[in-house]
Amino acid sequence: MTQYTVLIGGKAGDGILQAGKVIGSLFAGLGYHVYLSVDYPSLIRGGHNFCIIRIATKPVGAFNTTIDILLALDQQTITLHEKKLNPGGIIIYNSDTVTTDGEGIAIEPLLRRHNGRPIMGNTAMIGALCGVAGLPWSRISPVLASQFQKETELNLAIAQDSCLSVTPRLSVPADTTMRYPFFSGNEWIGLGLLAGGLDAYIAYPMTPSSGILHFFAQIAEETGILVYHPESEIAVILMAEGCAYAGKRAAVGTSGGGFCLMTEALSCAGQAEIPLVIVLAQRAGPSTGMPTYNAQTDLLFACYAGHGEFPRYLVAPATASEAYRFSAQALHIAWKYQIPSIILSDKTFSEGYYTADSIPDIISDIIPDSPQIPYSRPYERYAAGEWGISPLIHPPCTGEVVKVNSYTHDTKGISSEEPRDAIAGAAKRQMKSDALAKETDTREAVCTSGSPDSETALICWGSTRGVVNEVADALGLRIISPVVLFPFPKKTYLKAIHGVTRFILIEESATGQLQTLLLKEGFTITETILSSDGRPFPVESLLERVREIIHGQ
Amino acid sequence: MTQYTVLIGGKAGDGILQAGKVIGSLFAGLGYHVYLSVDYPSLIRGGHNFCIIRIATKPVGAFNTTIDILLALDQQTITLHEKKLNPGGIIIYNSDTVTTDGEGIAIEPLLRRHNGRPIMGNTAMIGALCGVAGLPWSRISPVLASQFQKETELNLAIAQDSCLSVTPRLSVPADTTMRYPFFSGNEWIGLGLLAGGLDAYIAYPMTPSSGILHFFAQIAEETGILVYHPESEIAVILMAEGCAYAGKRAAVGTSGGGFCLMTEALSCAGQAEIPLVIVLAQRAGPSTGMPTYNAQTDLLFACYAGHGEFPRYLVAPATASEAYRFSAQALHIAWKYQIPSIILSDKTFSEGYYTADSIPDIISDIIPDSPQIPYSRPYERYAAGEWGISPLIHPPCTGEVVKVNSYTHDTKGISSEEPRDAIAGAAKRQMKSDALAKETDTREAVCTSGSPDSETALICWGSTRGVVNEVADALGLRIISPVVLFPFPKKTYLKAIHGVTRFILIEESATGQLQTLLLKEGFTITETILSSDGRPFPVESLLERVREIIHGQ
Amino acid sequence: MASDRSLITDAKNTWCPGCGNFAIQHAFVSVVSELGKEGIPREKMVVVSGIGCHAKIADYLQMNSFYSLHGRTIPVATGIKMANPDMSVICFAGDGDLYAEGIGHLVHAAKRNIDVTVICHNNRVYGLTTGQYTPTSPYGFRGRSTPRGIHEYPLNVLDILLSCGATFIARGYSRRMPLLKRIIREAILHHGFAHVDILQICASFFNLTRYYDELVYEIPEENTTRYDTARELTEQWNYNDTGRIPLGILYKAEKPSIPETGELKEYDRMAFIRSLLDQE
Amino acid sequence: MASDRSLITDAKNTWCPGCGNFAIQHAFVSVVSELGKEGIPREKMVVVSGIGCHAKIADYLQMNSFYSLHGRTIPVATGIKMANPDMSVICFAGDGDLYAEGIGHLVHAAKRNIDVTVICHNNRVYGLTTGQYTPTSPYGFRGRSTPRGIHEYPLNVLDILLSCGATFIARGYSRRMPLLKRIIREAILHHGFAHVDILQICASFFNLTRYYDELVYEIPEENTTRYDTARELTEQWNYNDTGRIPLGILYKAEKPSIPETGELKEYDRMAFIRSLLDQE
Ligand SMILES: Cc1ncc(C[n+]2csc(CCOP(=O)(O)OP(=O)(O)O)c2C)c(N)n1
Ligand SMILES: Cc1ncc(C[n+]2csc(CCOP(=O)(O)OP(=O)(O)O)c2C)c(N)n1
Ligand code: SF4
Ligand code: SF4
Ligand SMILES: [Mg+2]
Ligand SMILES: [Mg+2]
Repeated sequence: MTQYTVLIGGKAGDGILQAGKVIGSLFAGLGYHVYLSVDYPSLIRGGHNFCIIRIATKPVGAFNTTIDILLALDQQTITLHEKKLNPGGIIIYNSDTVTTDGEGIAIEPLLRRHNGRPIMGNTAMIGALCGVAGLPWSRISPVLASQFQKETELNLAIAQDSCLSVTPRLSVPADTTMRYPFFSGNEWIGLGLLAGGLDAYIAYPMTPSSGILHFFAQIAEETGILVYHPESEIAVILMAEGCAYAGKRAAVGTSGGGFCLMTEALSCAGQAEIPLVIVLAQRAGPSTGMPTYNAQTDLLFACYAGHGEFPRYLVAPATASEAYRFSAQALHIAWKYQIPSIILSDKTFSEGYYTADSIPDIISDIIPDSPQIPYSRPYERYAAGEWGISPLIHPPCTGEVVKVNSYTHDTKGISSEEPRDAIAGAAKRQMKSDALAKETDTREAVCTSGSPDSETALICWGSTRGVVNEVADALGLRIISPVVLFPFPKKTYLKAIHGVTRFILIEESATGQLQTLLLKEGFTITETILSSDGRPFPVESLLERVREIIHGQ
Repeated sequence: MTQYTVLIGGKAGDGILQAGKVIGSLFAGLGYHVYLSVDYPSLIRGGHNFCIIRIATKPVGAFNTTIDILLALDQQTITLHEKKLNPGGIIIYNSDTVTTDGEGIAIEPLLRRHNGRPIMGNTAMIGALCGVAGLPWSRISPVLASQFQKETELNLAIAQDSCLSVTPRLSVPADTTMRYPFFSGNEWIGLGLLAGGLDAYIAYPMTPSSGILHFFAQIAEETGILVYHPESEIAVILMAEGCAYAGKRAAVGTSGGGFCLMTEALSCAGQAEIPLVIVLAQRAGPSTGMPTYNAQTDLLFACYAGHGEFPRYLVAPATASEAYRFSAQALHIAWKYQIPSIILSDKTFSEGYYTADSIPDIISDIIPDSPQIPYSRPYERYAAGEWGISPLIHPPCTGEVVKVNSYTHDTKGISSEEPRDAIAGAAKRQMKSDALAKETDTREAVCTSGSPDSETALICWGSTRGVVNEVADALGLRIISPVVLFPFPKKTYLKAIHGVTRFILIEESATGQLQTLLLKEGFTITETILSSDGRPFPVESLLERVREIIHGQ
Repeated sequence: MASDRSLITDAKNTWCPGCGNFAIQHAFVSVVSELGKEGIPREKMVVVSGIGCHAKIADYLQMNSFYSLHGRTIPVATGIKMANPDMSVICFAGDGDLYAEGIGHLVHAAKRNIDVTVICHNNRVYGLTTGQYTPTSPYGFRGRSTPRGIHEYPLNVLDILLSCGATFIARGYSRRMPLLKRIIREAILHHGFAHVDILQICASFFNLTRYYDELVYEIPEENTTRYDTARELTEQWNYNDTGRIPLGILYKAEKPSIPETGELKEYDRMAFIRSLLDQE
Repeated sequence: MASDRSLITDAKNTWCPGCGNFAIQHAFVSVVSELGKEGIPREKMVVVSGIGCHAKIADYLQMNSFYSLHGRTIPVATGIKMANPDMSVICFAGDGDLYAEGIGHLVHAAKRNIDVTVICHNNRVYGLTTGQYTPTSPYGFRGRSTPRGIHEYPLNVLDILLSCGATFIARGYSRRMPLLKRIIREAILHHGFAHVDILQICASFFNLTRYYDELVYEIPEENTTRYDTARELTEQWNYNDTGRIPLGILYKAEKPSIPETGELKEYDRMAFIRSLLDQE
């Protein structure tokens, strides 16, 4: 595989992420697979932000410890990252403020020539990158043009000036006609929800989930999606339940602290059978923790959150197309079973950017026609139905009343403390759980890749799959990575582990939470590689740790 | 064992529970072990309430399907409960309003004679019960006197009149000099917290935990306990954390819905290392469910509630003395390890009344001297310490600052996003978890009883132990009932199951939550007996179900 | 006028004898039947209730209902209204429910002037949990959590709502039936956030019949659109002292309200998605 | 007066250049040093912060601190004060933090007149989550969650607090240092619930310097104890229009406050428990 790693660094407020995105989109537009990882502390100006952009000829979802091109907007970027430069690597830097060796761009005079604003220094850096990469201006200018939707001409002029001012040092091929869509994990989730038929998105800002709110707020007008940001997460989830009651498909998004506040209403959705999608984007905890860093430590909480027992559907996508597919699926399942679905993401996935190689056809592949179940009159909201699923209608409905209830209730939805109604309610939930488990235990529920004959499997879920992929490839190991986590897809997992004798769990937690879920189903883990520093594993570090385990025993 | 079962029934508002309590206390005062179970729907007046009072010569914590004496304040009590009467059983009833056979008391004229108020009809019924039981007035009058703290003379006169007016039909022995303390599960938990050194109790009312709030509110003045009921459960737990920071030992109490709202702050206690005790009294869910009926469905939620990973101590007492001991212990552990402790109760236990045969000596048995760990200056709140425990001081402290923080932090308590601080924090929590697991895996952590040689064990936790005890006795089976649930007392449990080949889990849930915890530790369950109707098992029903399983295979 | 029986379910009513909730239910049922005749069909109404004695009304009304959580009527109602601006959404809340657990939602509902009606069964006590103080209990109130009396003054909720921007503020009393009907009717018809605080007798834990009967008076129907008059009225009684207690619509104003019912557009979602996926 | 460096930790300050938080911190540090000289030692103070840009002040102050949760300063502070009435407890909150997520606690803190001080860094935007509208953002505000502008009017928080029974209400501005010091000082010294709303410049997301500079004025120091004057002052500017903006202590009153510091008694817990266990 041909691949390049670009790192761009500077201060918060310098527009590092924006520049990274443009670079990523540029290469995605040239037919490359691209992964972008963003690292920033929780502050608004100053500090140090950087993006690593991995550009490759096959799908990627992780970064290396070494880089090929370093774009430095400030001196600190040099100090922190210079040592990662590969032999032959190139530094492109703002020569007004940074001293180092490489390709210096005098940004200030360049901008002055064009009457540009300071933030356009990024455009100059991007132009220089293209020049150094040896990309022909004729090939990149249309791709860049689509990236700068405001002040297009000005940006193009700056980029071109800068591009032509540097010496080409590489010759990155740009001859394909392919182009891959390139979005953040949050946006891929949003796109999947949109494709799945979402009507409303309600959220209170919380890193790393806010990107979904911003995405929907941006496209609300064009898509007719109702987008609202109310006073708290408690309001968020109950508004979503109100929407669902009135017949609109609603989703909400948050991170751990906000999710905590939603658990009472989650349980309400369980009792009252209100469909609902929650995106839970994990970050390093407990509590406020490190808001802009990663963790995979809310898995068991997501499985058991809310008092009492009720079915739920929990998925953790790890790639762009999984996010697209399973977000649509989560919505579909929630409405079909009238239960809450949880999409479990994490900082690395939500705020990383991914190209998708294949886009599932949501309408035909994922969401089969679910014909409205006919109901008998007078309508009873909780009437017995196949697999415990009652016909669902929404008010207004002439001559009928629709009563939903957080109390134990009879079939009409009226509160009851009768043992028979309590038993019937529990049985209904159990039937739904069973049917759900059966329906969702499909081939796609567990992603398997790597060497299918290896007796050693790397087990992982969520964003770590990106790096585990590369490690498994390098070592010839198998990968088993459940996407559906609850109800656990037992049959598919069992098939996936055929022939495996050694199970190495890789998880960004201190306790190895997937292990508890697996043990419950009768599966085992033989070793664990855990991490709690909030940073995704670079390929080389994980490789090292897996090697140690494999050779160390 | 000699035993009697008394059932008293009437409408909500008739004072059924109060009467039941007096009867229970009376027999406890005569040297009997007493268990009282209360059944009422969620309403204030009308409906049907009843208490079953089990009186025995050995410890009891369950009731039978049959009764010996039925006290009927209304006709519905006859309709609903008459069929449970044992052959030779006696009905005592208010002959003004109820028609049946047995010992009728014309309450209205009796009260008129003494100038009593209508609610004192209960006193007349109690007097009649004593008369029918053949208890000598001289023996019962001092015990009764201590029960009627208001209008003592009047109540005694009514009781005596009624007592002497009926024919003695039994001759219940009353010759011991023993007397057992008799309190509700909620009060036993309160007493344990009090003995353990509680300073403040903060709660928002929620059945079935409110009894603890009312208990502390009653004794606040005499004990100097700060008792406060604020605007919400979120306020409750954060006020408690404020108290803890300022050096006061605080506990809070709630049920599932309120606990949900506390989970964000629970996670905060985990990160900031704030000691805290939460009493979580389960009731039938999900959501509002059946507020006055039972369930054991919040076990896994309690284990994993709150985002991120942090140590917690979770206990589920099943007897009066366990509630006393482990509530004190929960407080002690919370403060020693600077972590949250959760006391997991349920409706049956919290609102049932129990005599205690032995009262552990809290001060010497449970709470060993924990000398203040010395600290070096300048004080650092999160300084490294043995087993990850930092020296804990409270402001004001001259020349020192005490900084606690919900963010990942350095040893001084200042926010940090450095990998090393994140790793150190996780390691600190892990060390505490390990030490905690070791310290709490003691003999008392798992209650074993029944036939020690039986290869079949009934596994249970919380309030079901009461009924499981009797079933195991009847069938010669072993009982294994963990009191400490998290961290799971693996060593003690392993010892307890020695020789057992068949494990029957009895749990009032639909999924058998303890099984998940056991599987995680490598233990198994062979069969489950579950229930979701919200009612505790009567002895006979459980006996039947266990028999079926044992003989059915 | 007798209650319209078709609006009542066959659920057993478990309110205590003498409870003020009966009057509230009766008044509401009358208004719903009346509005039905005037062209607002009951199908287009949804009742949202909290948790408490008051909330049982959801079980008793043969109407669309969402029996929600303690303190959470308002966000549920807001979601319903936003999803379908055609529905009339009425919250039945309790004073513990709404003014303690749920007060944050109330402030924000008034702020955004969401077009829902909130009816608070203000019995100034937690009924269903057997008698603790609430935010509107008077100074010194002895309840089960405060056997020695509270050391706090009650919230003057209507005065707060005026400050929050509510556009319809009314006070009723469970023993003044004609007024109750009128204000509930007006509240439902009001375009924007409407709040009705009903002094409701709790027969079992806090029976203030004599106190209220003596102090309440009905304000004249006019003049309710003036802000400063409204302020005088909300300040007149502070839920604590024995001043006179004004009943009626204390304030009524027009203000932009959400949701605004926009034109209905057709959206081609999949085309939009395809354009995004190709474009990037 | 230069800041007392001993009150500042060595944590790196990460507020944006030009942020109004610097002024608030400076004013507070001056007051703490001053009070220290007057016999209120810094050890007896605790700072409680929420989550947001404002909250970073907990890291920067070399003082007792509880860096709590988004929206939860008040219950934490209340717990501390109840546990130890000897401590001065000061909350540093944000407008998203306090007026959105935490508004319920604020209303109830004012109600119970708990003796704590709340200082709201009211930049009228969510700073740390990069620029969404808050409850005090003006009508039409465009933020990242509302790119087409909000259709809600802001909450007039000081007017609400007056209705809630707050006994000390003040407004400051991050560009009026002497006043800032005076009101923070008075707020801390006030016996009962004290609220200080500070119009704080957010240099990155909502820089209202010019608007404020033009409209603010300082009210005279006298007269702040009259309720109706206070009402006029809180109504004068509604956080939306371009009326004049009064700065200063808008209201100050005396009312019973909790906790009341009672006499210290000795309790024999174990004797009490024994008596219960024997008696029953
Ligand atoms: C989150 C939560 N906390 C507490 C409760 C328990 N609870 C049920 S009803 C109630 C009080 C109801 O009081 P109020 O709202 O005044 O209604 P009322 O019964 O007086 O009509 C409480 C605290 C609950 N159901 N949910
Ligand atoms: C429960 C919860 N929800 C959301 C967040 C995310 N969050 C962190 S800071 C913040 C906004 C802060 O705005 P504000 O309180 O106005 O403070 P500022 O940054 O403007 O000082 C939010 C929403 C959180 N930490 N916790
Ligand atoms: S307790 Fe009070 S509010 Fe509840 S039903 Fe009885 S009288 Fe009505
Ligand atoms: S974002 Fe605004 S409030 Fe936050 S530090 Fe920057 S200027 Fe200050
Ligand atoms: Mg009430
Ligand atoms: Mg702000």
